[in-house]
Amino acid sequence: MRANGILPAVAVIALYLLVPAALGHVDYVMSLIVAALTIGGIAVAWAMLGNLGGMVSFGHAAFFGVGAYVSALLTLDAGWPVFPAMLAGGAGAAIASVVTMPALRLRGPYFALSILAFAHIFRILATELESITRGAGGILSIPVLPTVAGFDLSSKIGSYYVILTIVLMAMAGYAWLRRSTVGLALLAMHDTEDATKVVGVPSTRLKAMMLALSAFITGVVGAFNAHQINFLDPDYAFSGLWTVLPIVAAIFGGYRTISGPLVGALVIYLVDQLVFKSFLPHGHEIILGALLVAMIVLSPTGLVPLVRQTVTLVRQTVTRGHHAAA
Amino acid sequence: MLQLEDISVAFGGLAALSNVNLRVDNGEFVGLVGPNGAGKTTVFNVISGLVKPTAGNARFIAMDLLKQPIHARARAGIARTFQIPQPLHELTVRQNLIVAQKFGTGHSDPKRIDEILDFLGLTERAERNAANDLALTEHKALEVGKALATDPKLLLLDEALAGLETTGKRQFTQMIKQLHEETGLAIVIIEHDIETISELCQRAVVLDFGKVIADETPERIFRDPEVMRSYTGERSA
Amino acid sequence: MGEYLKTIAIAGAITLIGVVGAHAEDILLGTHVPLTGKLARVGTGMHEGIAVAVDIFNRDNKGRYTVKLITINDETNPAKAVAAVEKMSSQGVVALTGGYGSNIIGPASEAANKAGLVYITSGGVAPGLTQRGHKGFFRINNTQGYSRAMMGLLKDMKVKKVSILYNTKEATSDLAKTVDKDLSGQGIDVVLHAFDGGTSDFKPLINKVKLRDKSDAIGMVAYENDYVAILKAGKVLKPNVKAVVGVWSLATSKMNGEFHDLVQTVYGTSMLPYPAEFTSPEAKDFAETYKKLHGKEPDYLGQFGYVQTKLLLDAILRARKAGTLSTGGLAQEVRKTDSDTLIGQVKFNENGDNPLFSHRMGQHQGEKVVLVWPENAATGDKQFPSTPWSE
Amino acid sequence: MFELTLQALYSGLLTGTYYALVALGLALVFGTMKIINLAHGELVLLAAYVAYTAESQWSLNPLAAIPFAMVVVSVVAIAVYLLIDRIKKDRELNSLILTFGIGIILTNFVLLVWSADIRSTTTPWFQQAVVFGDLLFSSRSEILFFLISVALVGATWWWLSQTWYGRATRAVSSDRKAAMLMGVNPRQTEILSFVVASILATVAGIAIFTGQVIEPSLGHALTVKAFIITVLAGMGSIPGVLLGAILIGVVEALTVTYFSSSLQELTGMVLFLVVLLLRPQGLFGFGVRRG
Repeated sequence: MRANGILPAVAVIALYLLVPAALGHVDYVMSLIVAALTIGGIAVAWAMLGNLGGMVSFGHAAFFGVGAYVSALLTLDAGWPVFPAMLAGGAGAAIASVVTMPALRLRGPYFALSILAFAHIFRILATELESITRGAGGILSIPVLPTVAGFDLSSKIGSYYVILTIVLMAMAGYAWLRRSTVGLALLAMHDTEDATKVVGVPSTRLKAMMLALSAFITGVVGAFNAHQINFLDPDYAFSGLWTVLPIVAAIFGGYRTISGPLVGALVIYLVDQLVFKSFLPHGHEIILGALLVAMIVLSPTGLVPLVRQTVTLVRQTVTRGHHAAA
Repeated sequence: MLQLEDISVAFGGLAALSNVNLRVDNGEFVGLVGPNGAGKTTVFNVISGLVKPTAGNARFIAMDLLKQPIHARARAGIARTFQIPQPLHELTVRQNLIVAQKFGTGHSDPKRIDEILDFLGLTERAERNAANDLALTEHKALEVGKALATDPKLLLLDEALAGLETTGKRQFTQMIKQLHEETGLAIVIIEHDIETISELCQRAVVLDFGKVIADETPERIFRDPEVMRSYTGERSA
Repeated sequence: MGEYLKTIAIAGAITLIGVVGAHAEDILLGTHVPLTGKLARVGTGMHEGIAVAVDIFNRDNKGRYTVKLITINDETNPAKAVAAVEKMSSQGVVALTGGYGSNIIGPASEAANKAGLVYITSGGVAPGLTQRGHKGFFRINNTQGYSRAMMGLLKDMKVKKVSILYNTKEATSDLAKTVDKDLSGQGIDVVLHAFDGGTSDFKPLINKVKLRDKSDAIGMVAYENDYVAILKAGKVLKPNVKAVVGVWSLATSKMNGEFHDLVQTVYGTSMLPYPAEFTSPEAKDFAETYKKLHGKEPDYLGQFGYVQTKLLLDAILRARKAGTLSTGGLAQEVRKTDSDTLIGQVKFNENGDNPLFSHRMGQHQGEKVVLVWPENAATGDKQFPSTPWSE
Repeated sequence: MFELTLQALYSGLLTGTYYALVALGLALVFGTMKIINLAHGELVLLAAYVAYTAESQWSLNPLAAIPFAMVVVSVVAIAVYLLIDRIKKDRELNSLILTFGIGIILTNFVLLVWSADIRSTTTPWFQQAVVFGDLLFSSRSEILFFLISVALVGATWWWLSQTWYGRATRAVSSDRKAAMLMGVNPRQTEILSFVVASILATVAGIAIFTGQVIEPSLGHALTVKAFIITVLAGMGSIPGVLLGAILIGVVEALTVTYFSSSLQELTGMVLFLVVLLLRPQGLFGFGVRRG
């Protein structure tokens, strides 16, 4: 029990201090870590929706893209500063999620795939509504992250801190929500929705709230990506990758835990880019698919619970060993 | 307080309930009996909102019941248990009650939860996982606990006693009786056992093939040979 | 398994050559191209040309300089392209060549700019790329050059009305709109038809061209799969047009071989005829080395990859000799480029663009691709009027 | 305008029947197992690529490649089934993610083996025009697979409703335990439905290879299309698949004719959402789970 409080604190300190100290000078590794955290942010938002409310989405790219576009256009066309625009990007994604809310009435697979349909629709709209979005040509030279108190946040380390903070704040909010009564009700809805309804839980309203929250976080991450890559076009903003990778990451890490999606994203993305890619430069996504399949078949709860179980098991064995020795 | 008028339910063309009328007054204890498949649980599902009737009206206190979503009915004071216990997954016993109380009443009252736990003999089990770590009797008790935590005016018990062995059943019956006497709560119970019905209820309603075929005191009902034929005929099959 | 395994093998072989010739001075050159994803084909094609340029350079400078090429697959993903540039920068590359798709080149060259590296490409024609004020960014081709060729050919045909079918992707819609503007400026009627990349049945669209537009020619600004699907629909509906004109990836040996009947008398941009009739010594050298490395006839993608890399390597050599390679003199040397290449004259303006760039048009004629525009580069007469479905 | 509309309806009808062929296998597996196989489009694509190899390497007519492709696709489909069969908890959603992963594997497998190049048949016969009254234009491939598709929808419907195996399959889908009591082996019937779905996927793959252009990333698009049609049909309704597919085909073609080709996919998606939200049981939700 004690370890539960200390471990996250140690991890957070390591992420803020040790990682930049150890790797800050290796730009490309930092780039990969930033990209992994970006996936991690979406994965947290995706898993939150699955864990609290039992909704599986196959179209989080929709919210990512809306967040990216709103933020990019506000900074470019309305002269907004970057950070408020990023929040507005999140808000935009949350508003976009309201459009998708009729889908909440649908059961599992139907909901999952109707969100995918929304992602397609948003992509086509981003292409067609040229006067607003600048069409298929996309947007070049999106403003970079600002310099705050002399610290250039658009630098590699700067953007690392920004995305890390976004992801950790999302996780902290998620952890807080899960402990709340509303969170408990949402947690229970996953398997026993009728039973929660008959004790007075307005399940559709809570699900809608979760969807909006998940969309908001995804939108902020999308906005971050726009200001970090400084480029946007409909295909990129609404790319299926923003859906696929977070799902793989969350499933791999364990989507019913709070740290699982982030751990999954870091492991999957970094191992994929640094290891798999080097011996299978072309179809290395095949390994991601295989991992997803293996995880569902062998350990549907994911890596983090698996590791936890193993640690507990080892600990018990060790303790028992001590007793035996004594 | 509750009034069902000409309620009909059909599943894919098959009539599950036809023109059911049911009245429950304040503080009443009503038994709902009938053979398996007669539509008893469907009546509960209509009242709690899990099933939409194809025709008919329903009022609860001053409210047009059928227009209300499920959670609003719970909020208005209708609570139910499930025949197969449905503890809220992933939560502890206490958390089950916390959620029910918060959403059923709109406020939190930890003392009241301790009382309910105590009343149902679940205090020792409060921190256990509700879905995985309870015995059947405890699951049944938790079903009632969740319902009580919403501070109901009307309690619907769906075979709350089924599956319990004799001692457990006796204890449970006494507990429900005590509950009714102490709180004056209106209760409807679905139950097969004639003795239990006679002991608990002031009135019994008999359903057969989705129709109400009798609505009287238990003594008179169980003396009616026609009712008993349909009743026991099904049970021995 | 085909092409990309070969690419890896070649990349590996080049590295090996570098190791063997260890006494010569090593120069590291970086490239990132898409070897997977939607752009895998074009990325692989460009990379083949880059490999040829490196091979020729190493042969010509044997014992003195050895260029080692580092290749990273960017998977058509901007974030991965940026990481690739940063990785190669940390490995000490002197410059970067390659990149496909403006959406990839944009962020990647941004990263190169931050790292102070020269970036040369032919893989993205978005006008915005050369308007960012990067000192080290160079591009040998552009939308105008494609538009110029398409317009020139259509003007020669004296057509009055053209229906242009274009994919709503970034590069294709950009080019379609430029062509529209250019043609309208010449008094030619243009009807634009946008279509989504997923379109598989073009009959309703071709029928509109046939019955409503009644155009003299069909223009296609799209990709290989679109061309094939459009031409299939054309063969069924047989619209009464005099010519079918496309742009990139069309007048190629591959299309001629794989979709022979479908592409007959269709036009597309092409720098070389097929089979390549190489006249200049450089072109012959290129073609032979290409065949040696990849076992096939060179195509336009290889050609562009080769030219951009060759110009870069020439500049690297000049800078190295002047001793400015390590002191940031490379960009200046590239800017001095003024040479007649396999894709025509290349001379960069202050933005790093090549305003002289003008493409050529080829036509599928039997087993051949014949250059038909401009006149001074033509290797034969165009068959006109003619379409794949005319008798 | 009349001629345009007529051709649009005709094109939409033909495209629709080919969509139906793609969707049929997905609908069948859904109808019998309540599982959406998100790798279905990839199975279709796999068949198309086997036909490509048969044509380009062994000079076989694509139609003659059908038996061979059928074996390959069936083996893969059975492997998919065996993996799904290992899921213990929350089968509906876990199988969705599982088959999604298998889709990623297959797409990249195709990329590794056949490269990213586009492919299509080189047999000219398929591409020749068939014209009716100088008004309705189509290719031979389209006419051929129009007939095959209608026949297969009929055959699948007949199989499900008239044969013992078909009825057993439906029995398993409505009540697994009751079916077992009747002497039906549920795993066997489920494998059978996967094999039948593979046969349908194979024919669909050959239709695409002869009528259109294939590339490795096409599989996912096919799955999405098939799912949309299955929803329009009403999940599990076999005749509904044909009607839903034709509806999508016709609406797409009319969108091109009256509006713009770039809105084609949009109208399909919007139609899908409208039906899903307003009529979740599907437009033609008859013949589902009778009795």
